[in-house]
Amino acid sequence: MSVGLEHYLVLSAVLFCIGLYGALTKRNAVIILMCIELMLNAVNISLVAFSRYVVPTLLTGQVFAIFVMVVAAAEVAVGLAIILAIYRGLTDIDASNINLMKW
Amino acid sequence: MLANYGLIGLFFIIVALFSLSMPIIPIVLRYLKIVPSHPGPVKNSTFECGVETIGKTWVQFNFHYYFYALVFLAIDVLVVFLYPWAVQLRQLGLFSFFAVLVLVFIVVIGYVYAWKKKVLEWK
Amino acid sequence: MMPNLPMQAVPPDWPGGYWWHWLFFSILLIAFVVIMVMGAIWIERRGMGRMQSRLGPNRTGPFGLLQPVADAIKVLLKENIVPDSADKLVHWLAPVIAFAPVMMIFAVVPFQNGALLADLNIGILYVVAVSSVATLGVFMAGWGSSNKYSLLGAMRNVAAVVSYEMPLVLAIVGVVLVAGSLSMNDIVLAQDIPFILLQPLGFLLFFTAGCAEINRSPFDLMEADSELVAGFHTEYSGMKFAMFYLVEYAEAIAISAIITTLFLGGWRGPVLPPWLWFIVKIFIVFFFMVWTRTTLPRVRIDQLMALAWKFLFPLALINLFITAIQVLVWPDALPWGLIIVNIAIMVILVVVWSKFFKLGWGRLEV
Amino acid sequence: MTTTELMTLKTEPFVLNFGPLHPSTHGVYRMRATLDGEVVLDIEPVFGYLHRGIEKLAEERTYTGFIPLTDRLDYICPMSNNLAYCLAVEKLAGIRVPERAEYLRVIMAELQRLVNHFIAVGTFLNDCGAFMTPVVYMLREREKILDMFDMVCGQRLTYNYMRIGGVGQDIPEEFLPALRKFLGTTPRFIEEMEWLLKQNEILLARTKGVGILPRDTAINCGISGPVARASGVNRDLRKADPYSIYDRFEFDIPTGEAGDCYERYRVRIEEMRQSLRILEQVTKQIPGGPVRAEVPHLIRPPRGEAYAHLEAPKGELGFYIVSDNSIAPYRCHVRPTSLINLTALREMVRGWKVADLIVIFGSIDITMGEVDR
Amino acid sequence: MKFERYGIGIIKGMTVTIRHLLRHPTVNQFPEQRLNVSRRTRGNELIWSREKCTGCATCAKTCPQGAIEIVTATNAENNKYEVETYRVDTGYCIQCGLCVEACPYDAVFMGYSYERAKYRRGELVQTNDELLESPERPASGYYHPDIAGKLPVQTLLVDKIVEKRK
Amino acid sequence: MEVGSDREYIYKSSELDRHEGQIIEELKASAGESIPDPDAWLDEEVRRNIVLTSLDTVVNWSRRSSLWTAICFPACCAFELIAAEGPRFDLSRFGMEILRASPRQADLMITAGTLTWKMAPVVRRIYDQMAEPKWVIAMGACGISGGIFRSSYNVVPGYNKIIPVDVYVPGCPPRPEALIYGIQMLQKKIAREHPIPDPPRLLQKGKQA
Amino acid sequence: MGLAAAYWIMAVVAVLAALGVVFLRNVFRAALSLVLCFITVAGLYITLSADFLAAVQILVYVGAISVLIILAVMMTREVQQGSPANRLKIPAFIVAAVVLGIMIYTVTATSWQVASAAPLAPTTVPLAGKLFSESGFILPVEIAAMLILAAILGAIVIAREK
Ligand code: SF4
Ligand code: SF4
Ligand code: SF4
Repeated sequence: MSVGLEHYLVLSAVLFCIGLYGALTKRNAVIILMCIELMLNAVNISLVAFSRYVVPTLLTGQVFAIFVMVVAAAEVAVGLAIILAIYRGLTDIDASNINLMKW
Repeated sequence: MLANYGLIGLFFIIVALFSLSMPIIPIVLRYLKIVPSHPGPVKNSTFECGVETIGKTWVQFNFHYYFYALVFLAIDVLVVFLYPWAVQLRQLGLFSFFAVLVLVFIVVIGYVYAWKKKVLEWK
Repeated sequence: MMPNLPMQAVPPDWPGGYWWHWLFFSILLIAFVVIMVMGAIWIERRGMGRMQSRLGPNRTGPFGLLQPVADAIKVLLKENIVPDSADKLVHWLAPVIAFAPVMMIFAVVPFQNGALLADLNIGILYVVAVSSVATLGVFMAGWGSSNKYSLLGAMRNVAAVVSYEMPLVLAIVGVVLVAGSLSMNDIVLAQDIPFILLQPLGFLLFFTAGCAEINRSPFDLMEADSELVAGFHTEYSGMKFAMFYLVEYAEAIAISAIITTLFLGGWRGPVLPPWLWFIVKIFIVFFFMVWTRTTLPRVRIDQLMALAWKFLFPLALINLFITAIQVLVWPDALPWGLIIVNIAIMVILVVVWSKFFKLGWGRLEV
Repeated sequence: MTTTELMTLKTEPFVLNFGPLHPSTHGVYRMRATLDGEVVLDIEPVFGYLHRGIEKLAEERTYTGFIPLTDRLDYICPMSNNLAYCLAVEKLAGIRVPERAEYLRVIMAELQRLVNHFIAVGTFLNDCGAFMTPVVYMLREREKILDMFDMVCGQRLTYNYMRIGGVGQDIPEEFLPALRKFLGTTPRFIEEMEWLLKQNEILLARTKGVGILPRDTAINCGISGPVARASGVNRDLRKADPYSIYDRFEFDIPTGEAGDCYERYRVRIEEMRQSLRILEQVTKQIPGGPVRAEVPHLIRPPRGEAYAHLEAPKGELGFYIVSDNSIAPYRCHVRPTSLINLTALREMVRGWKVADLIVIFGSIDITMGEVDR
Repeated sequence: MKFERYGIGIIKGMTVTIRHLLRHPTVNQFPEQRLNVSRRTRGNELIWSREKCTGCATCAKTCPQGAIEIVTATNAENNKYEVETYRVDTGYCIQCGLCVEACPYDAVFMGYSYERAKYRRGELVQTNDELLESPERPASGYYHPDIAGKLPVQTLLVDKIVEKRK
Repeated sequence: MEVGSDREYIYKSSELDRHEGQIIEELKASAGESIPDPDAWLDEEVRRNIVLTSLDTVVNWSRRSSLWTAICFPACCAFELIAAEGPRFDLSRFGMEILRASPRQADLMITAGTLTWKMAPVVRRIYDQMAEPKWVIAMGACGISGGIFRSSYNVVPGYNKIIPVDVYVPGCPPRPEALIYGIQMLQKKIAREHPIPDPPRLLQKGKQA
Repeated sequence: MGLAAAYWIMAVVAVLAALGVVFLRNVFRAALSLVLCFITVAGLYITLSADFLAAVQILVYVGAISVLIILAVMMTREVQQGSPANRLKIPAFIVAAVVLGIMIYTVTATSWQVASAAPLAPTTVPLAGKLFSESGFILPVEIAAMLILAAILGAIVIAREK
């Protein structure tokens, strides 16, 4: 059976949901960040797959994927910076304990 | 084009097998008693100039390394844009040149900021 | 053309020959890397010996040529120690992960016109991408050994790789600008004038950054004997250590091959058959590395960083735009006259920029 | 994982052992270094890995029988140790040394200084990371001098050449020609060494301004030798308190200002030049005559004590001997140069990087045999 | 620290190493080529002469090591005092030469050879006849100028270098 | 962060030192007799088939042509070892210029110097941590018997109290030539070893494991 | 055929690696697992004829982002057992499963208008045109640069010591 668009989309969905599950359940902030990266990757797969199968000559999906990567990079940079900043103060990266924003 | 990547993929399989076999051969030879193996508590302990390690070995590190990685990440993303531009510069012409100039300029602001804030200095 | 190697007879797209092509090049590349590494070790030990007014190994085989073989067999049959406190899986996988990417680099290096495993369109980008994976192996080794020296070595390695990736990649962009292609084969074909002359600054940057990326002296901080015992592979013995050793030299050969391809005109050259030219050029570049290793002291980690971020990186950016302007002005082919101009630009830039930054920082108040 | 109290430490400092068997601790020195990432917060030296009880052994050896042990004190420059010990015993027993012997002693001491500085500079550069090359060149030059030592006393490292009241044997006739030849080639070699690394940017960056030892600290810690002179302490026992016949020769004492690693390196190189200068003069002036005073085989110095010191290559080396009129010293104490020079190490390295720790340590130039005794 | 010299120092250093590459190495390939060691060399084993030795044990007393062990006995036949055992433990001896210096009868010499490695600790202890002079065990000229005169001239590295550079 | 002279170490020096002292005492107590020289091979004469013998030859050739030295330089003899590594005697001819600071990668320990009791556990540990096969050359009088410091209270009378020694090189210090001669003797010894096990022995041991 | 095989291998590896990220308790290994996942995704891009993007994926994700993540892992404590789950396990699983179900249903129920044209083979050149020509995405590119700049500044400001 030849591989088609659906395959990629299903794979993307599976990866996305694994990432989602991880992001929701994990207490370690770094792991949460990793799961978010996973989700972004899943989205990228579907973007590229659409680009390949729906508009094979336009590449718009790939351009989008590049932008998603830029966003992902920015997100990781800032996210880890925040984690480290919090960690420095609290010696702890347990997301459920970070309640500085509560009042 | 995919044929080429097929070659690369197949080559990767060979390389993976080859490099995996390298640590595996001694293990096989060990069962043939050609490679000696006499593990012991001292032999398998950490080497630290002949004395016992003080404290734990997985230490939590100083994060000045992090800033370099940070700036690196940002600029790495920039480079992604530079490559297609570099290939096509002759066709794209002056417009793209200025586009990239602006692009680089924007990111360089961040770099200069990092320099000025002494982030690039090792402390 | 010179009498062709069989490899020339198999163009990459030849439909019937696909599998043959793959098999031939796979074996060839592995043999090439292993033999070149042995040659490199021999050159390093003999050359270094002679530069130190000694002889170097000369008892094993003629001129000590079999010394690397002896080392290899011995190391293969050495005991294999995994520390109890190590992260065993990571410790075990690290040399494999360090080794595989280095081998993969050679897949796109042309030995002769069209004689390469796969002429990728993104050739050089592929090289950069694949080589960045190799860092991970070092990192895993340092982390997995549960040894403080290893950890320090690995940390230094990450810092160095992270810093030197930038000038390296930007120097390549300069070459790509002139060549107008990412394919390694096309880059060689574009070098009617070797790019070392058109891009002297780029070459300087690439060579420095390349040496730093692969931990060659004077940037060999991560296995600095005099500080960190043996750096990240302190805990490795037997074949796994040999793999790191192999990786070290294979990386050096890889960087030499890339420098040859990007800057020295690859396989192009008069009289000799192309593949021989290629090998000769690789060894020349490698010899240069041995030479610097023999002569130069090691830099310190903060100086390493300063050099990358404050010297190489800005110069790489400037180089990039100068090249872009030149390419825009002379879109067809760069004239010979530019050689002198570019060398002058390089000298001026190096001298002027040297005034701008401080190489490292001194004492900290603790 | 539930603590939320603030912690002041941003990262954990960790402890790393350097030594005892570390490639660049020059023997078996051990430092427990407390690091924060790459920065050295503190070091704690651990001594005694080579404590062989030499001072105690002196009490059961005869006065002559102790000379071989002094060879093993600072094993890079045994001649100087021999000499210092002999000076002390001669002072104690009031023995006069013949003229020719004095000249021979100066020759040996100065050659020994050259040997020591070759090794010191070579290993220092090696610690900076110049892979083996400087050491190997220096070893080659050292071999030339060792040849000459071998010629006069039959050993390459543990000479046992000085005797109380002179030297062991007269030099063979081929010695002085060899020495002249050596004096002819060495200045060129030193120049070559300077070409190799003296102006090297990396070396400058690694050593200039690194590990500064302020003049006051140097004096307070009692530091001597090239390390002190690099910090601007103009004290050289050859001039300050001339022993043997050093007052007859003309030479300068190179001093530095900055007191950093580079200055120490430079001072050593300059001292080599001065040693060559002294040797030139010695070879011209050397008289004939006996080389050993008439001394009984078993010396019994009168009751009393004596301290003699000299400018060893590493600094002030002293022997303090108490005699109870028996054939063995009652008590012998060595003022070890290396140990005292090492006292300032902690002050010098704090705040520098790990790599600097090694460089600074190398620039002090110690021998563990002398530190631990 | 500024990057002052723009690499001139580096280039200078590189010229030195490359010149050494072209220069003749100073290596003495030991097992094939042998250096003539010093005529006064204090080699690894003592040489003892049974004829000259009177058994006065001065050497044993002088030795800082106690490496020499002498057992003397009166020979009943010709009523002579002679040495029964003369044992030197080369593993203890530090080649200081004090025994040679002290012997009033010139009966003990330093050895001229140095290749004396052994597989067994026990083989390092030598008694009586093993200590005598033989072609494999020549005596050195340490404190014996007469012997020194007959030994070959020492090879000097200085000579070699001077020759090569001319 | 305040790191003055009054700063507390992360560790307790006194405790560490006491612990070390304990180890030394234990070692002292256990090191009564000298470890016998591993010299059985001198008398041994084994008949083996040609394949195994030639395999042995190859393996032994490789082992003896690349003896990498572990760093163990306690005292003065080290300088003759270094001189042997140096340009005049040049151990690199035998493929030995590689000094591995990490014992994991070394084959040969040249005990260049006096061993004190404080140092003994360290050397012992390094020796234990070396990967097999490994050899030891006792260099100098100190390595053999404690040498000039034999009567000192703090010196181990010979390395063979602590680790098995394959070759003894007398001298104080031995000339570099003497050391090279000793190394060649070790190479001869290695050439006589049988690294490839006989099939019967193989089966037998396999069962045990 | 080959393409299908490649797809299936990489899909399986990617899913396993992703599961590893979530379920491995050793954070360092989880990070390595993430890297493996990134690499397989790059392989998937190649099967989708996006060669440039694959290289970029490895360059950015494997070469940079994962280094950053691993550094962050090493700078935080509790690496060995540092990935515990919170109490939301079951609700989170339900949410994820429901989302997955909906998505798979949508994907399979929709009939996608798959174009039959062959994909552009080397994508670098057309991408350059897309990104940098006057009619291309030049504005988003500059905005992306602004985003990077903001990220650098923000991260430095946040993480820098006083
Ligand atoms: S040479 Fe020295 S140690 Fe050896 S036996 Fe003679 S006096 Fe004793
Ligand atoms: S001193 Fe001379 S004569 Fe006396 S016992 Fe010793 S060797 Fe014999
Ligand atoms: S044998 Fe002699 S030279 Fe060697 S360590 Fe002992 S005292 Fe020093």
